[in-house]
Amino acid sequence: MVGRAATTGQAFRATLKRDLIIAYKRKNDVVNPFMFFLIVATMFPIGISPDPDRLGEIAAGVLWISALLASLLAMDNLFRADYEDGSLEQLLLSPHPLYFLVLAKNISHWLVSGLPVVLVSPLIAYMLNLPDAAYSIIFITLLIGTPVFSLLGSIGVSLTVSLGSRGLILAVITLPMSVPVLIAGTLTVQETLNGASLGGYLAIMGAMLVGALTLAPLASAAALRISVN
Amino acid sequence: MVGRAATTGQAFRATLKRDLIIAYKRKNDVVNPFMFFLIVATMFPIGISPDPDRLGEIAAGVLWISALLASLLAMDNLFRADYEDGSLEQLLLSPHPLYFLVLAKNISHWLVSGLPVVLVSPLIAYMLNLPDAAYSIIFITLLIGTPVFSLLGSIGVSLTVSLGSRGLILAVITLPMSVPVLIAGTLTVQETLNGASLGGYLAIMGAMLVGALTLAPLASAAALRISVN
Amino acid sequence: MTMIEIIQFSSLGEFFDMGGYAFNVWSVYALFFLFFFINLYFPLLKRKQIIREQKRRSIVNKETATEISSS
Amino acid sequence: MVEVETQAGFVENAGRTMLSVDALFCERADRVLFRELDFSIKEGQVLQIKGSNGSGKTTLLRILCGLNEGYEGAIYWYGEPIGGKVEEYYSSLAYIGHRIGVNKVLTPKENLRWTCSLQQVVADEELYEALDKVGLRGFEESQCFTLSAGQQQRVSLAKLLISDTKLWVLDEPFTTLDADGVKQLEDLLRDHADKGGAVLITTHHNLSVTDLQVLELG
Amino acid sequence: MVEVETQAGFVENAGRTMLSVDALFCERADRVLFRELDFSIKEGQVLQIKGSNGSGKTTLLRILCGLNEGYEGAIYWYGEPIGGKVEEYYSSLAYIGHRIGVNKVLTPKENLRWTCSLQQVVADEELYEALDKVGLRGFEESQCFTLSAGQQQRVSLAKLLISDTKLWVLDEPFTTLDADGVKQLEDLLRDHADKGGAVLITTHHNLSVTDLQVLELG
Amino acid sequence: MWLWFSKLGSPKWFYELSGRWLPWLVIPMALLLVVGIVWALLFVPPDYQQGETIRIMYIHVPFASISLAFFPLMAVAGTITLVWKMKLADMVAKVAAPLGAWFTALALMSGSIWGSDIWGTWWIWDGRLTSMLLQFFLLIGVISLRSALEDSDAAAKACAVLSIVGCINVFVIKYSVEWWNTLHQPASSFSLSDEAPNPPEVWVPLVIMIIAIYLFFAVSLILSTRNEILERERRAQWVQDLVEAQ
Ligand code: HEM
Ligand SMILES: Nc1ncnc2c1ncn2[C@@H]1O[C@H](COP(=O)(O)OP(=O)(O)OP(=O)(O)O)[C@@H](O)[C@H]1O
Ligand SMILES: Nc1ncnc2c1ncn2[C@@H]1O[C@H](COP(=O)(O)OP(=O)(O)OP(=O)(O)O)[C@@H](O)[C@H]1O
Ligand SMILES: [Mg+2]
Ligand SMILES: [Mg+2]
Repeated sequence: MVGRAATTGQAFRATLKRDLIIAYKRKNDVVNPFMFFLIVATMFPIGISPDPDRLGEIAAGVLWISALLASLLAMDNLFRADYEDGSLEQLLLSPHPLYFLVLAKNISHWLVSGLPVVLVSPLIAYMLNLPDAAYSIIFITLLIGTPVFSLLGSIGVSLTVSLGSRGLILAVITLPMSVPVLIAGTLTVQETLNGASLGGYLAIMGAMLVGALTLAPLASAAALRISVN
Repeated sequence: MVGRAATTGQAFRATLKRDLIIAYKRKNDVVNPFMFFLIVATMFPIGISPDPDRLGEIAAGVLWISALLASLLAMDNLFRADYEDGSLEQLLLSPHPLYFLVLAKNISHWLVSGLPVVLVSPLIAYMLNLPDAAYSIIFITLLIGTPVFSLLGSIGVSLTVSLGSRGLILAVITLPMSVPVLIAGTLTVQETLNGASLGGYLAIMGAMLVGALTLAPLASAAALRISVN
Repeated sequence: MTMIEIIQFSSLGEFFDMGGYAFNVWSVYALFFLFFFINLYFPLLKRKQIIREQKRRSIVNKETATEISSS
Repeated sequence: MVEVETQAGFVENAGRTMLSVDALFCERADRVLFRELDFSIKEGQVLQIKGSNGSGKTTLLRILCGLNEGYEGAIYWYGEPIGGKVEEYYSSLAYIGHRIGVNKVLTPKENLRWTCSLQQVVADEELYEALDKVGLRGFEESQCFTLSAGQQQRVSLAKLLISDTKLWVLDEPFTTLDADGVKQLEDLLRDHADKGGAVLITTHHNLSVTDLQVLELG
Repeated sequence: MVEVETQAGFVENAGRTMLSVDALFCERADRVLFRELDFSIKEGQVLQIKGSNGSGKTTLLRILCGLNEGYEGAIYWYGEPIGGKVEEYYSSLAYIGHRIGVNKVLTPKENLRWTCSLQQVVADEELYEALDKVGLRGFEESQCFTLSAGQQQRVSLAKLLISDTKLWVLDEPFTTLDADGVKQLEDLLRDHADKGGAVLITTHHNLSVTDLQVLELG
Repeated sequence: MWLWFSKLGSPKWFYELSGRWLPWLVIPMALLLVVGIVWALLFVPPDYQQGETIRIMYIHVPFASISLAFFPLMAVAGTITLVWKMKLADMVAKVAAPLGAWFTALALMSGSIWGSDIWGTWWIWDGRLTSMLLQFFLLIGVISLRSALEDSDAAAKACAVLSIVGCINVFVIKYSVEWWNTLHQPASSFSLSDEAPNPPEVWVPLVIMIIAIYLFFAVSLILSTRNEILERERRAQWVQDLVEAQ
């Protein structure tokens, strides 16, 4: 037994790999957050105004809000299926620190649902007539911000995974918590457009990411233990 | 047996009542769409601009988009639990026309998730600094528009109810279908603000509602039969 | 009376008018009283309900207990 | 399409032929589950469908109930294709599948009332009586998520006590029942058959019902 | 807190006491499920937990696995409170509950690989071999949603063939298995016990395992 | 210390103790409230800028400041629930959430009524206002999580986790929202704290009202907690005796 015991690293990799395979098998998981982001972003020209100048003014905010909502909707996939089929119990019964296993799930989830959104953001930025100078900034800030959305969302999902009707309560819990990131992100874009230097703002966002990376999986792990009770 | 057979009306009422009881027992189903609407609407001043004038310009669009998203997120409750616990199969095996049973579920769902959003909309309209003249219009158009969102969403849910990860695919299916309503709604608000008369626009929205009421439950019913297969 | 003198209003009407801001001032105070009332009265009401319910329960329990012992 | 005439022969026995199946063929995931399957079930019969795991029992039951349409062949209800008599068929059918149709938030009473009311009018006393009989006295008003697996199963079975349906289609109804529950359900099936009803059941259990018919799959 | 010394007495028998439970008390939804429950399970034992529906079997198993914390009393793993040795305990425990932990999208192989790899390193051959043994040859690469209920159950049970864990906790593992499957699992349990492992199992089935211990609940 | 702690954790002990405390909270509360309100309404001189609406301050400020205490309170209670599994802490946390929502709502409403006169609008997206609104949403989140989780033990722990996370977050929100706002909106007349040089006849009644409303908060919290105790301990002998005696 001892010789065959898996290290935490191996369990981490196995979990990461498993989740990526699942995502690959249901290609929807990859395509949909992305499509949702596209569609929601298109609602704004339709719902608000197709006028390029006005769109340009609101573009950064629209991009961030759409990314937040896309991340929120994608969250439901994180532990749901595992809870329903009992895999979550197996996860909790593993001898390894739950922190790492939850982190593995978070990472694979972000790779699948967050990263595509970040990658497509310059395109939407163009369509929404965001000033050219902001493309790279929106890209970088989203790259830092969307993992934080995922990590925060993960806490919410862990708390609500045992509920029948989860989507909305998840939103009610997670959206207010995501506001600081939303503010930091949109402010960074606006202020750099106004000529401020990126450094300080990015540092703040980076700090948020580091904080979320260290604390959120702990909270998620605790919440999961409670939820399967 | 014959004497005790239930009429379609009785089955309709029983289903309506059951769904309302379920909603009552999980009070969250009532509160959350409403809270979601409030919170999403709050994201816009934060993400875009707290400046009242700029808010006022986008307010109508923001309200409609938030209502659409709230309705979308609430949809998941419509058939999900029933599918998972097998009640849906019982529904399909009832001798009554599925149209009415689906309609009963749609109605109770809208009462619980759509109506509260409509009722609170003037408050949000105020907070987003929508021009005063538009309050009643936004209220009326949402009153006509949100049931259409629900009915259309119901088709999407029926199609996706058997899928593991539903939230997003549902959105990807339903949002594009809802665009006409979104356009009609926001146009109505804008045009009446510009002095046009309400009548024509409302007639169009009314037509959409009537169309959705007659056709959507049929489509949902057909989709449900396919989904449980 | 000094107390009377430092009252900021010369008449009752003026008092109710609140310098033209009657609605604002009084609605806040009304809301306060409403909340005050709700948050004191409801817990007291609930206490009564709990006790009533609990009495009913204990009676039922006793009845079922006797039922079981007699059967 | 097979002619209805060929079905006439079935009606010779005591009970009339209720449901009959002609040359049923079903293939799932590239595997043929059954082909040329013919059988019929008469009033007063209990038919157990047997077969190893994955042999297609659940699939067959769902096909018969119209919940699965991936088949070829014909199904008749009292000699007529069910397609034309869906309403009548569904008012005479009680199906309990792997998913038992018990809402977790509602109480047993509310669950039972709704399931029954899809087919017939029920009085509250009937509900209480049925729940009492399946051993849920005292749980009538607890929400179902507080019940154990077997208790939830009992909620779904209570419907059989109330329902006036003729044909019961039960997919592994014994899974979570304890010994008492199993016995009670077996009695119930026998009663139902005696009263002229018919039962189609799958289980890996050895049913102790007199006059059991068995259909072996796979 | 009960002193660990009182547990020393357990170690007199042939197999060492693996898991022991002291004065366990559990109450759910206002009903006391068990109180002052004491028992222990030794290496080489199969312990069946019996009880009618709703008597608390599932709850007990979940408490023992640390999945449910609504209890009072103490649980010991080789004489020490599990709280202090969770890691060791969890590397020696295999639990299969009502929810069997089989992802519908993955194939049996992928499912099995992941569940096992949470505890130990596995080779692909082992996976194939185990799946073959539980009768899933040919289904290794089909997605699990295309499998029948019993086949999915078999996927989860395959883990027992690979795992080196000492204590198996199985909650109604027979529910959807056919006769063959039941027999095979019973053999497996016996083997495991012979090799010095221990099994805690609930089922409404009559287990034909030699040397069966029974704990009656409720 | 430990003994005291576990004793405090005992609902019965708290029930009896709080029963004895209550009069000593209710009486000063009533007195201070009467004095404070009469003073605020009759004797405080109108502000040179805000006129009579200054009287709203005596409601707004106490409620606004107590509202900020709820998340820390719930987080502390939550920590105790998680670490020491103390039932009483969870009961307090449970009743605190709705009470907090009431208090926050009143702060929001009184502030917005005040603002309708001073700012000429009922609502602006100012930093403090927005953060207060978000705190309200988070409280609703806690309440709905509690009501959605049916199992009360799991609900207790889940809400504890959410309260702790939420508490950190309320500070982050407050900080970030004010940061966001000050960068966007000149800190002009919207500043809330420029009444420092006010004379005693303005701030003394404010202090009285703050104390009175703190007492009101304590009384209401205790009353609800006592109900919660009766409900959750209803099978304990002492509760049954108590009910019999009623
Ligand atoms: C919806 C609108 C409002 C909200 C949500 C709100 C919220 C708050 C909050 C959270 C505090 C902090 C209490 C503390 O730190 O102890 C506060 C204090 C205060 N508010 Fe408001 N407020 C609002 C409107 C107003 C208005 C219109 C005024 C009038 C100018 C005002 C005047 C004050 C004053 C004077 C204080 C005490 C100053 C201090 O201690 O910092 N507030 N309010
Ligand atoms: N989530 C829950 N919340 C509250 N009470 C519950 C919950 N789950 C179960 N119970 C209660 O605990 C009791 C025991 O449930 P448990 O699932 O342990 O029974 P069991 O012995 O496994 O029964 P079965 O044979 O039907 O599986 C039930 O009677 C039920 O009233
Ligand atoms: N959703 C599906 N998609 C594709 N194939 C399926 C699906 N469900 C079942 N199958 C296939 O159909 C076969 C029969 O499944 P079915 O559920 O009818 O078996 P069963 O006889 O009820 O087995 P059990 O005793 O395990 O319940 C399975 O072997 C499986 O390969
Ligand atoms: Mg089956
Ligand atoms: Mg069980």
